[in-house]
Amino acid sequence: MSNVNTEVSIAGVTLKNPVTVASGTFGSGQEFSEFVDLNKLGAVTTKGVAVVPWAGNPTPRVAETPSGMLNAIGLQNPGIDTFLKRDVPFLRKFDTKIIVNVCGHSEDEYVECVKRLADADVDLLEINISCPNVKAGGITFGTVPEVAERITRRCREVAKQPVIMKLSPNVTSIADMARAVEAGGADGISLINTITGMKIDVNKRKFVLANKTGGLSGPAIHPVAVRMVYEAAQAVKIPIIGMGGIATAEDALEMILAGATVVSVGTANFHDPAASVKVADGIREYLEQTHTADVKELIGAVR
Amino acid sequence: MSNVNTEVSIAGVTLKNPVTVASGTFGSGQEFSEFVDLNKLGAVTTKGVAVVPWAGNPTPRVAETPSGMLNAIGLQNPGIDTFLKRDVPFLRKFDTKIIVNVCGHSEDEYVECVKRLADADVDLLEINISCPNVKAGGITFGTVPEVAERITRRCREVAKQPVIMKLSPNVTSIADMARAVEAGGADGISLINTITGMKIDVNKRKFVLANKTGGLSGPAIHPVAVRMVYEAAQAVKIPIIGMGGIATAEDALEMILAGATVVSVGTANFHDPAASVKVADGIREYLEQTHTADVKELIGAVR
Amino acid sequence: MALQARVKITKCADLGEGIFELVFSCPQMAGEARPGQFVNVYSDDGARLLPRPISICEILDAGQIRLVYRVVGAGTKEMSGKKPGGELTVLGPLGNGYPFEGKKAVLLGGGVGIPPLLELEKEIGIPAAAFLGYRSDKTFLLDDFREKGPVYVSSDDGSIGIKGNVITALEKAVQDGFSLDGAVLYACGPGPMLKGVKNFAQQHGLKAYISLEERMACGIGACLGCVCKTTGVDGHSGVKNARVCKDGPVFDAGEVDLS
Amino acid sequence: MALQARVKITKCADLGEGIFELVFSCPQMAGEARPGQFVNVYSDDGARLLPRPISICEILDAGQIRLVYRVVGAGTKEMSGKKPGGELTVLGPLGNGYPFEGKKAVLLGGGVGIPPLLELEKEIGIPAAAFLGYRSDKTFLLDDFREKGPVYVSSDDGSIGIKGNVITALEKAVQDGFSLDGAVLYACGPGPMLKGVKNFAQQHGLKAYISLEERMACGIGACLGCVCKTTGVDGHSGVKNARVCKDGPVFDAGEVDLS
Ligand SMILES: Cc1cc2nc3c(=O)[nH]c(=O)nc-3n(C[C@H](O)[C@H](O)[C@H](O)COP(=O)(O)OP(=O)(O)OC[C@H]3O[C@@H](n4cnc5c(N)ncnc54)[C@H](O)[C@@H]3O)c2cc1C
Ligand SMILES: Cc1cc2nc3c(=O)[nH]c(=O)nc-3n(C[C@H](O)[C@H](O)[C@H](O)COP(=O)(O)OP(=O)(O)OC[C@H]3O[C@@H](n4cnc5c(N)ncnc54)[C@H](O)[C@@H]3O)c2cc1C
Ligand SMILES: Cc1cc2nc3c(=O)[nH]c(=O)nc-3n(C[C@H](O)[C@H](O)[C@H](O)COP(=O)(O)O)c2cc1C
Ligand SMILES: Cc1cc2nc3c(=O)[nH]c(=O)nc-3n(C[C@H](O)[C@H](O)[C@H](O)COP(=O)(O)O)c2cc1C
Ligand code: FES
Ligand code: FES
Repeated sequence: MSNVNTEVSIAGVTLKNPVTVASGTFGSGQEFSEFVDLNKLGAVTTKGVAVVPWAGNPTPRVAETPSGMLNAIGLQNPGIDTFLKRDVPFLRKFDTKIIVNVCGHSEDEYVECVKRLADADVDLLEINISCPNVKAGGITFGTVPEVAERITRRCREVAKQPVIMKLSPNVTSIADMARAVEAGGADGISLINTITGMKIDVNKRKFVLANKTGGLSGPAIHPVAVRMVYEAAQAVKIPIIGMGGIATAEDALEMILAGATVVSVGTANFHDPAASVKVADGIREYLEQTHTADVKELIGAVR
Repeated sequence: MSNVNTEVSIAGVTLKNPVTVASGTFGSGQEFSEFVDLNKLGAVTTKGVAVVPWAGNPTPRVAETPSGMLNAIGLQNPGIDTFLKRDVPFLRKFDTKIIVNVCGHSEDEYVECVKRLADADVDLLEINISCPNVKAGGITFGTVPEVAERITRRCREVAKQPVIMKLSPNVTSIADMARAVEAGGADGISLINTITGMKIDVNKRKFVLANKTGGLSGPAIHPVAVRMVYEAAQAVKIPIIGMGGIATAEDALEMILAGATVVSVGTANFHDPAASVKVADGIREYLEQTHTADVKELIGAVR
Repeated sequence: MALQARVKITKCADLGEGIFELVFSCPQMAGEARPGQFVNVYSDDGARLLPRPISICEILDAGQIRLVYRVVGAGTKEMSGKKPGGELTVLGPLGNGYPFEGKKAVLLGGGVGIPPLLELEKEIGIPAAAFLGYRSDKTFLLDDFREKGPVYVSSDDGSIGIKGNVITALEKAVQDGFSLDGAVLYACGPGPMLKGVKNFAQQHGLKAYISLEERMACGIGACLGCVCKTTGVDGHSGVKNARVCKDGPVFDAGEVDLS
Repeated sequence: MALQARVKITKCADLGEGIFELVFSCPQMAGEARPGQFVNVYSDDGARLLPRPISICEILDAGQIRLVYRVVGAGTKEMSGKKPGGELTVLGPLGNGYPFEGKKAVLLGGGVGIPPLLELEKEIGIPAAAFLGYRSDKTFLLDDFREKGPVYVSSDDGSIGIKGNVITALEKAVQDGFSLDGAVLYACGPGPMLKGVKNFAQQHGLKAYISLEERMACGIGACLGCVCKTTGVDGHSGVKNARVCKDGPVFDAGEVDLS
């Protein structure tokens, strides 16, 4: 252990380092615990969970694209009961924070799920209002500022843990969305979720994904994610969890310099199951090599 | 020559094949004519031109990203006078259609430029209301439906050639933008322009591009482009020029199956100067191999 | 415990008609591998992120694993260009593998579903009847199976063996007196063939283990990309979805919904 | 006429301290190449699309081109892993090259700006004074230049030659009696050094040709990614911007604005 400080604090919760994993790319940590020491992560962010089990979309659900992938899992999840019984106790065995990603088909479902988590031993809630695959009344919650603000307020009212709102990149102005959830009382912002994309099999003349569209993730979208983190950081005062295409410590540092307090490793986990811990290690090395005493000096340092 | 038909028709103009090049990636054809036979392209689309010369942005103007690149050229161009004197006569020596890409700092500048082109010997106008690097009054023209509709109408009134409106992908609803320009009288739509991105040099702790942000292009964005072409095709009746990350005939065919009548090869030209003609040749081969008599059968065939 | 490793390639061969073989050395992986499991193969091209799942065809001496695969796209094309002495990034062993019930085994393999049955027959230890379906008389692995037990060949175009698929061949064999008494079916192959196996097993009251294919991202059960429909609610998912990569790829045919 | 080609690599060498050499064969390209021109080298990794511009260091017998480069990032790292017999995609020759005025030539090269001056000295045909600036005593190409004419070495840390850069060495030589009469300066190196060369030339009333660097996308003058500021309105652009890849990389120092 060297004398650089990698601790960061988000909405009053202190993480030993600024690295977590992106929801949905790491299950609830169990499967990945075979490949990485979960104690080495600042936090584990779990797969989106809803009040009742969701079956998700038909397969094929994933497709490869240049330096990226499309997914249309459709938020399959076993529901909050199983989650609380099985996943929370598993994660609590490790010295890492727990960020629970929450999804819902309606505003009431979000609120219900947040309530069910009130007494759970988890550290932060990440409210996914940005999944491009599940819609209610024709819109995606996360693309209309007023709706996003309202959901934020309603979740905030019933939540016992800090509430991080996860934003969709499929909007004209990410700054407007960031300001909306800040106005609604969000304790932080997560971004970006996936960018909606599509792939067609020209030989079969069919969509590759059963759902037609899917969410684009991976290194391909990293420049867009860095830009949006930067724009959001200029627009609001609340802290940011930055994600989108982070595969290396350098990618993560870009995000931090753009304004993120915490970074999430997502699709990269599929290419290298140890990617998250390698990113955390690499950030420490960078601090040492550049004689930077504290990672907090880097947050938003490029303007 | 085989007996498949590769001709397509857009806004009354017939192209010998559905392949053109993306504005700004091919100059005005002169430099590339050393590497490809321009007679083999359905059309050449020229670099954005304005009523007066523009100096563009400071350098660095380009940066590499995973399977893509960022550019912030800032629409440097020699102005319409030089364009008409030098570039149009050069291109007219070839048996290919000419699509002129038009840009402006204000609505009046667009209209002025379109007027100056009225008597020019060119086939189609592509109005770029989507460049993410140049703004007027704080907005990008191409992200507000009302503004886009108005520019379309004003250009349409003075244009002697069919008017194709080029849309920005940096919007919440591409369908709304497509409908807006259709309502304004557009003869066609081009999409997508680049997605705004950013890259930071973590060693120098500086933006890589002098302009901070730049437009992301290349294979990385292809899935987003295919999705937007599909959504636009479902929303409007006017024909579509599809672009974004096309590097192979397969990529182009995806775009056509999603609803594009014509496709443009952009960033791929930088990796292989002969990419555009290879795409055109590959489409013909696909038609032959799949016993498809006419490329028009493929337009929007996947739904 | 699965592991991801950069391994040395010890053998590469072109088996003809787009089928290739690749052997690599990784004693730890080979030591844990079981028949019916697979490995994820990763591209060295930064533009291709997702793994290519390939079944373990054989576990060889000195900690080597043999893969036999068809070139279908860019990833398998890249693999086929590798040379002995070169390197490959692999993750494995993955999945559950075939359960062996100590009964009479009937192996049913179609196309690139044939490879995993080879290690299965080796580990069963007693000769099993192998029904192998090819596209044409361009066969592969045929001699490997013939060394071990009786082989029934079929081909789509009839150019070798019975014209039809492995089910056609199995039905014909049964007509000709092949006994299914106490048999368990072990199958791997394309979707339609597996449906045929499931139906056949039901009709004859037999147990059948089938190995499924699905598009994968993680390969380790975390992303829920690769699910298949199950007849009952699955313990992990809480819905009727099992993960092909983790709960499978081998399933009791009665427990999956192939419709 | 430039061309893009997949060429055979004939030699690779590690010159030490991160500097590498690569020789490839392409008679057509070599036949047209002139000193000061460059080639675009493309990655074989699908995730890296843009070219790496590398100056032509030497045009060798049998249609070969020699490149000498420093490993700075992923692209040059990949190049350095290539082996003789392997292949490389290159586009060239690109750019204008050094004009040769038949006068006394003084060559000024800093770091990886040194390589293109070698072919220039060869083509000038008469010995030219070469001022070569290195980071330290880890030099490269020094013997190649010494074979051809007088060499003045400088290094940033003073571990070899004069401590300082090529301008320091040039000034020192002038003090020591080196005559600049009728001399034309040919320079290639980092930005600050080129500014120094421009100033020096102005002060001494000399003509100087300097080779610039800029980030490139097309390399052939079409994308306007690589412009430099010019003192007058440029004929092609209609604004005060010349294209480094097409109008350059070599410019009359008086015509570019290095501020
Ligand atoms: C458990 C399992 C075991 C397998 N074992 C073998 C084997 O032993 N031999 C063999 O030849 N093939 C096997 N396959 C199929 C093999 O995975 C694909 O042929 C291969 O992934 C194609 O990759 P590509 O890059 O060449 O094709 P592309 O079509 O370019 O691949 C694009 C993407 O689709 C995925 N993909 C394409 N086809 C399939 C497929 N059939 N199944 C799953 N993913 C696919 C690829 O992994 C990649 O992510 C197996 C598949 C699974 C799921
Ligand atoms: C006309 C010209 C001639 C050159 N000749 C030589 C030479 O003879 N020897 C030599 O060692 N270097 C030379 N360079 C610099 C060389 O192009 C870069 O070092 C190289 O592109 C770095 O690529 P990379 O992938 O290793 O680095 P990365 O930093 O990973 O490259 C990322 C991107 O930035 C570009 N880039 C990075 N550094 C430079 C640079 N200095 N100039 C232009 N683009 C850059 C790359 O081409 C690539 O697109 C020359 C540059 C120019 C413009
Ligand atoms: C397979 C997969 C499943 C995902 N599931 C969720 C989810 O349940 N909830 C959520 O908020 N985001 C989900 N995401 C989005 C990621 O958390 C992340 O925002 C996005 O993938 C961008 O990061 P990356 O490029 O590093 O993957 C999922 C992404 C992938 C690839
Ligand atoms: C260097 C560069 C310059 C561009 N200049 C213009 C332009 O002048 N006008 C315009 O409408 N689009 C311009 N574009 C956008 C392209 O025409 C195209 O819409 C975009 O790059 C997506 O296609 P691609 O991924 O195939 O490059 C430019 C793109 C690049 C990379
Ligand atoms: S591939 Fe991720 S769960 Fe199976
Ligand atoms: S790199 Fe495109 S103009 Fe120079």
